[in-house]
Amino acid sequence: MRALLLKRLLQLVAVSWGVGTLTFILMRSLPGDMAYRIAASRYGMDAVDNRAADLVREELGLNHSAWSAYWQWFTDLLSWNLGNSLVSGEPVATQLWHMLGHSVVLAVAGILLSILIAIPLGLASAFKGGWLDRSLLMVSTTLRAVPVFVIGLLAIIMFALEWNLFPVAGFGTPAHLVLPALTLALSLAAISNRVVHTEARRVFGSSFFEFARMKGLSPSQTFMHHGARNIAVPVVAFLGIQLITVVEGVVMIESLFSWPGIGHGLAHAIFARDIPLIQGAALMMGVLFVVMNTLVDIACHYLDPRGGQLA
Amino acid sequence: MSLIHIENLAVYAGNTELLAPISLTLEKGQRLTILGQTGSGKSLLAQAIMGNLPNSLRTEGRVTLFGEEVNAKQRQRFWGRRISMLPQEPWNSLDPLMGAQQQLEQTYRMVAGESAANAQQKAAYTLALQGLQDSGHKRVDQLSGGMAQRVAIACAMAGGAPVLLADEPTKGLDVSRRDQVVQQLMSQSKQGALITITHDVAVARQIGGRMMVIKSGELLEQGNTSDILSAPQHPFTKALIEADPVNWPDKTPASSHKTPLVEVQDLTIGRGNKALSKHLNFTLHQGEVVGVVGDSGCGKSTLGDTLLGVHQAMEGTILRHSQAPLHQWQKLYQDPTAAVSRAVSLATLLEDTVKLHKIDRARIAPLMRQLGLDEALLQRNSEGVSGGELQRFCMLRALLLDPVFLFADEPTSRLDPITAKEVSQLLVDVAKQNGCAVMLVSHDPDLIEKRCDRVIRLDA
Amino acid sequence: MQFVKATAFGALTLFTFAASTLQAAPTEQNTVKINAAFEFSSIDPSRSGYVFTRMQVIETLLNVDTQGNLIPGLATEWQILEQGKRWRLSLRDGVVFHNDKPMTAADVVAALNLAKSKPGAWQGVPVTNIKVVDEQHIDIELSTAYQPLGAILANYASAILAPESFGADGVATQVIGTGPFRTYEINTPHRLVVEKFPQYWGQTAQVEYVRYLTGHRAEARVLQARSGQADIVFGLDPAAAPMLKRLPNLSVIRSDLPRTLVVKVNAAHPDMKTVEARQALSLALNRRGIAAAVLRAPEAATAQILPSYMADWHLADTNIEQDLAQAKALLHAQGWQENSEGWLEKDGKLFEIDMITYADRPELTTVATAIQDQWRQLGVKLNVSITNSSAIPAGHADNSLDTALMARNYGTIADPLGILLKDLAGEKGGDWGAMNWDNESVKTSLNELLSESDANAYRQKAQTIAQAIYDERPLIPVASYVQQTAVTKKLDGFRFDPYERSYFLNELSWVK
Amino acid sequence: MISSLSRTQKTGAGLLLLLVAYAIFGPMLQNGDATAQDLNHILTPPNSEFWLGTDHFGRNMWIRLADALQLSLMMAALCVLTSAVIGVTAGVLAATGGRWLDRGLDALVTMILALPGLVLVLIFAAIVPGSFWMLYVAISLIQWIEYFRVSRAITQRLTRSPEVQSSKLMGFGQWYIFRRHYWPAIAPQLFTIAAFGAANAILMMASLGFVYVGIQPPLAELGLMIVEHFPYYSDAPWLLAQPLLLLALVVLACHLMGRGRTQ
Repeated sequence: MRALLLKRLLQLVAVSWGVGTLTFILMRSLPGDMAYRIAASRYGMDAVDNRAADLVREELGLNHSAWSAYWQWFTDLLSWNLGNSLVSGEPVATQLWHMLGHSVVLAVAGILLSILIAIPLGLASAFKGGWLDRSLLMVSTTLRAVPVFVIGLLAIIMFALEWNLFPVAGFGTPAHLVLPALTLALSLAAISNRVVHTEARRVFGSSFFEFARMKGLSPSQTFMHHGARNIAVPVVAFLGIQLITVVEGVVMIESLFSWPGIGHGLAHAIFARDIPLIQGAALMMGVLFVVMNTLVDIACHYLDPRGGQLA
Repeated sequence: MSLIHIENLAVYAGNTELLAPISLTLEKGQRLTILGQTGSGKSLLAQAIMGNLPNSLRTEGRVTLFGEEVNAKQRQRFWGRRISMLPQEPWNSLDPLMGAQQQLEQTYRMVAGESAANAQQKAAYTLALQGLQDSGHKRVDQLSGGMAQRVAIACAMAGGAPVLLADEPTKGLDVSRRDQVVQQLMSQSKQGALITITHDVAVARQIGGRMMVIKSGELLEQGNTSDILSAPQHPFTKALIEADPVNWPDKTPASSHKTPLVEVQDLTIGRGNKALSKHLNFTLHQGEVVGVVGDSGCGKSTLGDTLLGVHQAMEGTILRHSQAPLHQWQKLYQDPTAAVSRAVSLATLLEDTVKLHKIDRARIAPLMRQLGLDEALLQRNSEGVSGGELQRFCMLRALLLDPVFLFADEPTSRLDPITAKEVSQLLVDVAKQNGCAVMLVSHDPDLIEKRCDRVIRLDA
Repeated sequence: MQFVKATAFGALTLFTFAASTLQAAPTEQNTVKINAAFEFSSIDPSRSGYVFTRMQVIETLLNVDTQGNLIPGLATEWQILEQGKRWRLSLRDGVVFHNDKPMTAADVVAALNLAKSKPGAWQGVPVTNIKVVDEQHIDIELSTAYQPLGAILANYASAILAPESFGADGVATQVIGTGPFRTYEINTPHRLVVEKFPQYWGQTAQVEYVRYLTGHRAEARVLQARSGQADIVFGLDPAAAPMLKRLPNLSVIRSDLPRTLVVKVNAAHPDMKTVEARQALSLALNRRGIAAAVLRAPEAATAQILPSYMADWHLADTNIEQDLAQAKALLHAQGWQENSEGWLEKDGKLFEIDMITYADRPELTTVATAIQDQWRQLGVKLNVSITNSSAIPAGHADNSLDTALMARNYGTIADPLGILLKDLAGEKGGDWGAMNWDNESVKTSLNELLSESDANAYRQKAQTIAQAIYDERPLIPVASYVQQTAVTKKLDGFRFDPYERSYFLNELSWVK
Repeated sequence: MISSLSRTQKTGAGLLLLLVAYAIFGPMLQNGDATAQDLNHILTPPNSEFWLGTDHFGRNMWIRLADALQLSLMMAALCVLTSAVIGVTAGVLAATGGRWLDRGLDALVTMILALPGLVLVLIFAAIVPGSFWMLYVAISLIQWIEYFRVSRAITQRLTRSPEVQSSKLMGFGQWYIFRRHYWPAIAPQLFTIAAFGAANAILMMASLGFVYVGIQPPLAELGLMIVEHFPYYSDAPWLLAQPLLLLALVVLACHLMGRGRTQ
């Protein structure tokens, strides 16, 4: 276990440095003058002019060489300081913390809801099969066939407009969280419920399941002691992989429901060329990715020790 | 009161008959062996009795257990408690994530209704009885085939079921493990009844009791095991009995071999950094057939691979006295389907070899006749032919390269007895004609005895 | 077992997050919810003061009435002395900041000096000194007469905040103003909640709380209006107007703004340097089609950059009809021939130009797409690129801009002189105005107007300037800007400010 | 290999063929082109003259949808082709090449995975706003990883198999071993990934339209159309439904093609 943590720590450092540098290079290769873009975000889109852009350029030292800006960022990073946002001047860390808070709540709510939807449906369709299985397959395929913002739009039209149950957008009260989380959950569950179905079907048909029945265990005992855990192993592994795609959904949903998360903030930062914020956000996502990956690996190893030494 | 009474039990897929109607009765303490080749429908009979046929098949006929006629659904109540079945591959039938002892305990607790403490104590005792006392915590992937089989049997019997159905209990085990499992089965079912399904005549001989011989779903012969084994009526039964290496004719003494091919001095072989066998000294001569015997895990395969240069020798030297190029040192594999690409027809594969080494095509036809391979076979790919035919195709390919050395790694262990006898005979004869030295590896000492000029015994 | 633990953990986070944000005070009933497109990335008045003036938290010395005339704000009256070089303002008494401290002359001077030092409205204003005369009066001294100073004093950047709101570096850390509302909760860049300020000098508000939320996407704002979760929604997408009008719970208010959809043309561009070429491009526009089908406001079509109620600058007879044949004739005269695919070509080069626009205002992308097709019928290949609004001033600075479609606001007050000076009188024109337009007479007469006091001389010069702009088309107007606002029927007394300075929240009241 | 498609795959293939036929031959059946506007006939419902009606600029939707479908299919095909070629070559090389090559490629993959796909595409799309080719590069950059992982896993398993050992003993070279052993094992898996890869490429491009980073006017693209037509969902619901349905159908076709026997 310690070997894994050490290795992942190294990976963490490598990823944070790598991602930060990758975004820096990419952002610096973007066309358009950064000073103007930042001035536009600062002073409003109609009020930006040369004077404002020149002022911004001096204030932020944008005419210094790219290399010195990178070096500045790197030395700050070593002292745990992510630098300040070019647009709002606030430290990137606080802004990210605020945005990250909202994104994590949305992601956690979405993932939990998707698990609550996918697992029961997946198991039921594997166990009963027949019409339930076919209809679930049809619904899942349709949900997978549309981009996540379309699911969001339809959810708004149905829940928020026709039945007026939930607010259309914004944040603050838990009611605001329902539609975004539901949209994310549906887009995730559409895939994960079929994975649960396939794994459950595999386990129900496996010879160790049958032999457990042969030994005299009742169907429910067999499922509890042998089925559940054997299904859980590949499903947890899949959820681990799915975590990566969660971010894509989050960016779309945040922009549709104007949810002040990291995805949405990042999209704006890219337009406004707020490089420190983008580096900070990408770094945060890279760190989250490595941490999540490690947690999933540990969970998988705990569930299925056969996976050999925890590499 | 009979434990099991079956009348005209038959199995159908749709309306094609997979198993012809069979009737049998089993009293307390009796033992029945069902003998037949793989794929002759004997497993279907076991599943039909047990009541767990795949739902795509249907049965006819009546099954009466302990005096009570029960259909498939009702029989589920008896599972584990009154009747228990031991499936073919034990290493697949144990929960891959749970320790052996834990699974045994669980059966005691939930099926036999023991208290947790009792179950734990009983499980430890049963495992110790099997000599598995220190591998209780191990999972299936950490157990050998034999150990897994013994745990599976213990689990099957933990529910106290008097009647035990064992489906190919000795498949894939080497000789010493096989006898151990048979003893365990017979002792467990003393007070109940035992139905054993096997293709191995030696197992049937040890179990005794009554026997039925089945071929492609038909019951050919039934009676006392000793009577049938000594005087088989049906020609198929005769062939099956003769296929047991013990009954093979003795080997004619080989002519002397003089010219050495490869000389091995103080060789230590191993895989990774674990040494398997040390201080090996022998000389292999041209045209000589040498057998290698030993328990599984003693390095039989590794020895062959080291001679071929696939593995590095850990210590000692291998002297090759022949300048034959690399491709004339060939290998036959235990599982031919894993050694031949499924993507293309056998003809294409043959064509590849011929083109690569510019072999004279005229030599193919006579060799194919000798190996009993007909032309039409080549159009199919490796999955479209039987195991025996595929092994003979591999021999064809190897022989076309005029090999000086052929390492045969248990070439017949996956084949059914009759085919195994033919293929092993063919291998030795053809190699001798082409002056090719053969190293034959097997876990069956009788087979080696009857086929090889000389035997090397490896001990772990 | 693991799943039970996971769901418990999830529920726990949800609950703690919810509890922390449930405010006791503002509830559904006593809060007016406003939704608009503009984010405020900081609380400093020079940067996003417009949000705080609209939400009536901070006020300016001078205000503007609906006709665009300057009216008293925090200053009761103002005199222009020494030929426009000294402005004396007399301050209103009884004005109290939100921290209950009275507003003194020193506070006003400090606030103005700070505003002067920051970029934005105060640029280029020839101010030499701002000083306290006595408790009721302050003086602004200028090096030369500067007629648009009034407009600048009415601009949000010159709002008067209490000295305590500013940090050491002069940037505001909190917003302590004098308006009828005071800040209750600020979450930049998305949300602002303000509460009623009882000690306001003017008409106190009838509504307890007002919440401002940024709605980035045009369709999200439409949904806010339709679902009734926002009481007032500004910046509605014209496409959604007909659908909203059919709803019983809200009314859609259309108001004309002194903002014009204008095509900025680089007059030094080889293909567009001649007046005839620009005339042709203007004639090819189907302004009636765009106004009716895209903006859903048929009467918005216009060929002049300034609205009709800026009488001095408005020309009587201008032609807005599309005349493709005449446009093609003009270009043929310039030597352009139509090639096989229908594009105009001259000595091997296509008439191919780029148009920059930005997606923050929903109408811009759709109007640009319409123009693209209409110029295609003329034979001009237009590549539209939707990027950030700052690309327009950047393109102006490095001369890389061909054309740009923008929504230019010409009227912070009735007289657009200040804006026109910025847009036309600059050395290369103006970031948001003309570009490389070599018409010296317009520049000189604009500067003369700065000190022109005789009304009809002023009007006569204004007419000649307007005529020159219309004839030579450095800026090709397309349509005047129409703002659609959805207001719930639960509220009474909503008034739309064409100059977008205030939401007049203190005049709002719940319908009983 | 084609004959061995399951029933679901056949329906998928049929649906895809239908869509490709519409994309190619659709525009020929009506005159005019996807960008010609007629501001007097906006939002006209489908009638004899305009089979699928006109959009909010009066453009002929029948031709516009065909153009958009052409764009999506081309993006899908290009992305799948590039990412498959890069992914498989890298995968096989990683499995058969030296230890350092394997670790190097692995580090690169972790790096790319660490940065969520969409963020990478957003940045790339901002490099050359609205260019189809930059989107194609970005999407392929993300998708090759899936092919890399699968082909590396299969090749690693096969290098140790008797099949390959026997061919090596018989003196066959690396290229023969790839053609006869690795490729036949990788190809069926590839088919499934390619089908889902195509679908994801189309969905990704559509999602980019949603955040105004994707294609620039007047080019027709399904995701951008859904966003543009959303305000008319109550005046002209059929206008919003068309791109939505078409996008769903093309992605559904890809998923069915990919489903085959596995799920």
